[in-house]
Amino acid sequence: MTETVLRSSPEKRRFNIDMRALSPFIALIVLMIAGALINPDFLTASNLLNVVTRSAFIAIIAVGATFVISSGGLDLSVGSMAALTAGLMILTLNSLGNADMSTLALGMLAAIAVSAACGLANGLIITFGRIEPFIVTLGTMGIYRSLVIWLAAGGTITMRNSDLRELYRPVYFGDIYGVPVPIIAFLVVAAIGALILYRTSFGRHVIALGSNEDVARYSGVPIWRVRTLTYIIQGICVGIAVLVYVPRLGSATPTTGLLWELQAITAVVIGGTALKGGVGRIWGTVVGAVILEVVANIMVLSNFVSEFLVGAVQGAIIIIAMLVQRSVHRGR
Amino acid sequence: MTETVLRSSPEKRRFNIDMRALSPFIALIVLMIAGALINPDFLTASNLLNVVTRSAFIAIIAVGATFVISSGGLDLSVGSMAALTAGLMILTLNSLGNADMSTLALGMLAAIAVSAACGLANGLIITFGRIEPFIVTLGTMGIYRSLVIWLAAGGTITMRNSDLRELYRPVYFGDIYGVPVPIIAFLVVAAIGALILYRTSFGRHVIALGSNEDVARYSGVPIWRVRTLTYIIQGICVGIAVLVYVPRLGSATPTTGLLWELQAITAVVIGGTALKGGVGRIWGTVVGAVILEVVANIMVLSNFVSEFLVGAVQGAIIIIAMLVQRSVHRGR
Amino acid sequence: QQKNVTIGVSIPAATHGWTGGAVYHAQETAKELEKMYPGLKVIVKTSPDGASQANALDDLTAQKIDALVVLPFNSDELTNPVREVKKKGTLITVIDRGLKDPTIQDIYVAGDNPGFGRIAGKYFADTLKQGNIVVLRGIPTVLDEERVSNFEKAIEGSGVKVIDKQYANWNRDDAFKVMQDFLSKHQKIDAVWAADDDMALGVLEAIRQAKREDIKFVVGGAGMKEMVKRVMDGDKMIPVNVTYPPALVATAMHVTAANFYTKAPMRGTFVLNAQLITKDNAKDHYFPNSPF
Amino acid sequence: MDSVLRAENISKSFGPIEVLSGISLDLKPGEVHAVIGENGAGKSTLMRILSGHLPPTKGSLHLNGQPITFSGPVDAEAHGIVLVHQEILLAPDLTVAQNLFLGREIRRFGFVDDKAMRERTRAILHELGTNIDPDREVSRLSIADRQLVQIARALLVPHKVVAFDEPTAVLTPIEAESLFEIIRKLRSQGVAVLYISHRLNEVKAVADRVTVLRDGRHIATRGIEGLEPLEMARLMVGRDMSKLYPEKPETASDQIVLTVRDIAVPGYVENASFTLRRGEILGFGGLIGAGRTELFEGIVGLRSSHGTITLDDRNVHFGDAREAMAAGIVYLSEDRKGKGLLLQQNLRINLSLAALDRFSRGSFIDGSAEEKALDRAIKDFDIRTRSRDLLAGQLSGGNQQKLLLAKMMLLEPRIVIIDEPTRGVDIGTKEQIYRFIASLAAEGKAVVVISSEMQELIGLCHRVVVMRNGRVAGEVAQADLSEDSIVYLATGVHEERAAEIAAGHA
Ligand SMILES: Nc1ncnc2c1ncn2[C@@H]1O[C@H](COP(=O)(O)OP(=O)(O)OP(=O)(O)O)[C@@H](O)[C@H]1O
Ligand SMILES: Nc1ncnc2c1ncn2[C@@H]1O[C@H](COP(=O)(O)OP(=O)(O)OP(=O)(O)O)[C@@H](O)[C@H]1O
Ligand SMILES: O[C@@H]1[C@@H](O)[C@H](O)OC[C@H]1O
Ligand SMILES: [Mg+2]
Ligand SMILES: [Mg+2]
Repeated sequence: MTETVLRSSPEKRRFNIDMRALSPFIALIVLMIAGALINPDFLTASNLLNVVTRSAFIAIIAVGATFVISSGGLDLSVGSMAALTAGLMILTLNSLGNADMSTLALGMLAAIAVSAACGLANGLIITFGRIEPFIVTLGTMGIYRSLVIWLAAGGTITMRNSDLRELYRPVYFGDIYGVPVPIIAFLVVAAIGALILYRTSFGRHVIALGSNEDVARYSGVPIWRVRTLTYIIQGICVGIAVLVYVPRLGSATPTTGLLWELQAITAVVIGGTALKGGVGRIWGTVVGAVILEVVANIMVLSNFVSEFLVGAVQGAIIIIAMLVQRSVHRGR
Repeated sequence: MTETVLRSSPEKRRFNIDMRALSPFIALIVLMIAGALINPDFLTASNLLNVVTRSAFIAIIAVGATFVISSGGLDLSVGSMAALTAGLMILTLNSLGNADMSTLALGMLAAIAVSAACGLANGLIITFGRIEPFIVTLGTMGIYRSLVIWLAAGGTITMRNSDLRELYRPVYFGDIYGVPVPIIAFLVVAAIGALILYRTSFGRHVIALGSNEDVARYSGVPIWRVRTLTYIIQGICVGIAVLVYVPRLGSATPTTGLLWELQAITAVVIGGTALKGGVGRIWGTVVGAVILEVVANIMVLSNFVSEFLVGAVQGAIIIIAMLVQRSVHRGR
Repeated sequence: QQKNVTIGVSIPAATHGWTGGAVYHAQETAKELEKMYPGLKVIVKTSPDGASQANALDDLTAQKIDALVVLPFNSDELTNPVREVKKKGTLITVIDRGLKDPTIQDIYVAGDNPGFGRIAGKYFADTLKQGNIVVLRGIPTVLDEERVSNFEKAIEGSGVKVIDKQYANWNRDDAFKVMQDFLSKHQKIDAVWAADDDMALGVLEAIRQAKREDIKFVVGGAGMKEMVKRVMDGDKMIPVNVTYPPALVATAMHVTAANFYTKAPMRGTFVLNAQLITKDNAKDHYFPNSPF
Repeated sequence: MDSVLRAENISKSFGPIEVLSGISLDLKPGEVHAVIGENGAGKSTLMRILSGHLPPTKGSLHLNGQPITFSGPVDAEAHGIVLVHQEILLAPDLTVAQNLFLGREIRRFGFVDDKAMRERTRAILHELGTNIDPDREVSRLSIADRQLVQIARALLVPHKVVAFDEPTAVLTPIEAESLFEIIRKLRSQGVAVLYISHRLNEVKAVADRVTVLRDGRHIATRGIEGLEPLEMARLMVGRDMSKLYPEKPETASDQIVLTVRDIAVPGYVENASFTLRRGEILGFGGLIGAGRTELFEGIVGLRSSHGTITLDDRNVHFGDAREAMAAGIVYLSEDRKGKGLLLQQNLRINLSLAALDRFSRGSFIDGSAEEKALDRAIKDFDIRTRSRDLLAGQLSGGNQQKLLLAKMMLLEPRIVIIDEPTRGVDIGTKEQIYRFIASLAAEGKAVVVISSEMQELIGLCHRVVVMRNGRVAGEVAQADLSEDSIVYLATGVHEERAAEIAAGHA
């Protein structure tokens, strides 16, 4: 009996760890089985591709949120930031006016610049003002949202040049070897995010900061820089999400991105990242975003829930999905 | 020479503590001065009474949120819970049908019972399911909201008996020696809240739980009971807020209580309670709720902000109010 | 022999009074139509925002629908997603908020937002002639903007002046607060346009509390039954209302179903003009059993 | 005499790792029973089992001869068994009095009676020889003060068995002496005391019997008569421990590497000045609260400070620890749990955190280099871990200290400041750390050792600077190093009087 003591130990623990990381996937699978039972159309390739494609915006934003949250922060402004970025991007495209690649590239650049700047603003106020991120980003959420309303004068900001729209369309609707572009975008963002979080000193510093700020400080981690950078990364992710979003609906409105912050945070938490910081699971986050979209999809595909009660069923499913996850790694 | 061995400086500390507790008040005063400068009508008794009266719902709910948050929890469902409670209360009143005190009393009892039950549900799922409160209450937020919409069949739940409405009206519009009833209600709730949080073992346990759960457990604090109770208290506070809310417009709609959770949490944080738990400031919370309402009031009273930009200015003011607070206790 | 047809209905979620009414009518009409036409299946889906509505359209098409009845969240955003559905050969019925590209729709059941603002504005100009009014607008959206700008156009040149306006989000509580503040801020207000009956109710409560006598009347809109009743009863404070019935969803669904089950193909535009409800015609607009 | 608490054949495994095997121990009323052993031997684990914090995997407990299982620490407390943990387990946001009475508040008319609790807290702390303000938040106390609060908390309940897990590691000798008084009083009242310490002289002074553990096994239980510290060390380590302190290396040069002039850390330190030479081991002594920690945190940029710091003839000012590290100065915090290690992360991540740049290839961290460094650290610093996948928080206390040392040494600093280097470290490891410090000096590095252990300062340092009340009280040259000279400077009075003051009989 004793000989097993040391030898089996690493495997066993690995296994445990893996269960935690795996549990969002298991919840997703359970959900998919439920979906298939409710409506056979659920499992068609086209439906599944649709669902995953749609989850791209939130998934990309949530990758950024994983950085912020695992460093112990929070960003409530992402939805408004997305609206503002989309608005300014469209205005840039409209003012440039041409329907060519370079116009598009400039517009995209502008989008990323705007969202990165918004992230920077969040980061600086939080680090230098030393105010709870909750309050700061609640404040900037109002600010960014209002700016869109103001830019749109209460109405809509729409891409005017329809040729440009056609040129831009494939970024949402196109595919590469059958894989829709948004899916590729979000896989790439997640892969880069994972690389940064798990393989660079910066990523290590993010986790250290979220685990224990004092220890990080005493270890020479440049706290302020790291914290500000997490918000900039969040901003850039919002920018990328907008790049994929704009070709889909072609306009920005005062209600664009409403409640995306809640969805992004939910995706992160479902994915296994703790709100208190110190843990970050990029792939879990991505699965979390897909879960949210699958739940919404099942709601549309199912036909026995009164429309008034959809929200209730959706809420219940999310709680149940978390219970499934819990029971998967109960052992720990 | 005793000081050789111990060099603590209690005086210095007292002062610090007081500054922290005072800082929301100072932010409020700064804000009121700003308000007076912007529009002299701001300082009229009727305007100030209006504003404080209006802050009653959020203040009362936020007193409950102070318990939840200082124990390290979070409740996003309060807004929906308020709507559901209001809806069920009105339905009860309508079905009883009479316009007398006992009907009213029964309705009120029903309201408190419903909201306490909602709180209990939150608490039980969180403690026994061991799921992040963020997710659980996001789920129940959807559930409670949907139930109102369903009960109202999309429309509005309105008090039908107009005599009963008249009987009930003074609970919002009446006053006692010139002090509006809602203000009295929220002062009483805050006073009881403060008594419970600061003067009972339960309150002590709430703070201990938020400060360090392990320590609380080892010390024999009944973790589960305490945690569940904080959510029940939150529920009861929502119920009380509803008692004051219903006589105002006599109805519950699908938008009743929308975003109240955000406002309640903001009030708590502005009041100096940390989101990570372990600190609870009831009076700060109450001031926080008033600050929120004052900011909104100033926005309407001022003449130079376009309605498109109200949200931006509001966001900025809240951030600035926090910076003012910070600078007050910079010493630390 | 029975003909199998599936109609998908996509409308905004029941987030407030009017949309709640719309969902109610959609669900009721669905049941009614399925009973009326054996073989017909109606799937009603609601969405809380533009992007989700685009998703819901995808998902409805996945269920192979023959016709789509859609009340777009927003004209600009939903134009392309609806076009995608159209490409699959689906019959398209658009309600209320039109699409940017009218060629997409086969049937258009128009609500009239510009008219909604214009008629109210005209009433103020004609009745009040002279005076200061305040405006409570809805949620920042295109249709809100259409209503308000047309209202303002309609009072242009008259002696009626808008001295203040704020968003109150089609919400009673917000309207109550904004109105309280308007009353503190302005010593004399002659009338109020609340652009929606939910908001008008909050406004009335605030006025009652302040015991102010200067305000001559309040005009809401959308024909909520309580308000229509007050017009009918001759309430001085609520002299008129402007229609904007959520029941236009029902109309659109009926027309669409008829396209499949009656001989005459239904194509074209059905305009439900915004109408002024006055004491005289109020009983035609009073439906005590509707939830809205 | 009958035993009050008896453990029979206790084994404990965490997952597949067995950390205790077949331990038996019996505890008699009115005895002080010391448990000693190397870091990681399983002392704390055993204590946790005896006090209901952990269930044993095998074996049984007997209370007054009756078999018993505890459902948890609260249950054990109800049976009169209390444990003073090695780590600080207090709610940081509550005040001292609130912590003392947490879970057993005194009530009057349904409400907490703060006044009564405050008075009792004051009294108990007074008995322990300290005047900590009962209304102070625990997060604002020094570690030593927290430890005293923790002891006070344990003594508050009626008890038959009190276990102290390294209570004196963070205390100065004067405070330790008050604790021994308490322990003797407990013994005279018939209470059984379990006592863990790496300070073998203390064990000799207070214990009646000694149990030695090694690698989770029971090695011996002996009466204290005739058991000298040297023999205890041999039993623990398994080899002779004749010489604890290494030869002091020559102070190689007169070359001054660091000059600190008139530095002030607001609220803590005023006008502190000293110099540090190449190849020197400079000690810093003083009572708790003298401001040594704060002085050096100020110097390395972890606190705001002003004054002149000259490094190799250049005036410097560090804005944060990173800048100090870049200049070759590292500071190892005394608070290894709060400021030294990420308890929720594994050993590898902790080890490389401060020196990540050294593990980066291009933009990325070289995981295999990290693994190699961990292997080396485990070997060089003798970190006893039965699985290298553990989280830092799962290491035994002493091994955490070693990990912290290893982590900071990866920076290859020129000037090393170690705050309480051997706190909670076993005697064998102590010797290793001392040798390590001496070798650093021999290599020409400069080392500052802040220590509350007088013997350590005397045995290890070339020179000792003593602080009192936030100021430098004086300096003791190598030739004059003695406990008395340090204590005199630290207190301003001679030793006996200092003890009286500390005990509050001033
Ligand atoms: N939760 C845990 N999971 C895995 N291993 C653990 C856990 N807790 C303790 N250990 C291991 O158990 C062994 C004994 O630890 P323990 O804390 O009892 O040692 P100790 O004798 O108190 O040492 P020290 O003198 O350093 O405090 C160590 O190897 C430690 O790493
Ligand atoms: N977080 C804090 N806030 C306020 N005061 C503190 C805090 N931490 C420590 N102190 C106080 O600062 C003084 C110095 O602290 P500290 O005990 O760390 O000094 P020291 O000389 O390093 O002693 P030692 O190293 O023996 O603990 C003490 O009076 C202590 O109570
Ligand atoms: O939701 C809106 C409603 O409140 C308004 O009155 O009419 C148009 C609707 O879209
Ligand atoms: Mg130990
Ligand atoms: Mg110190």
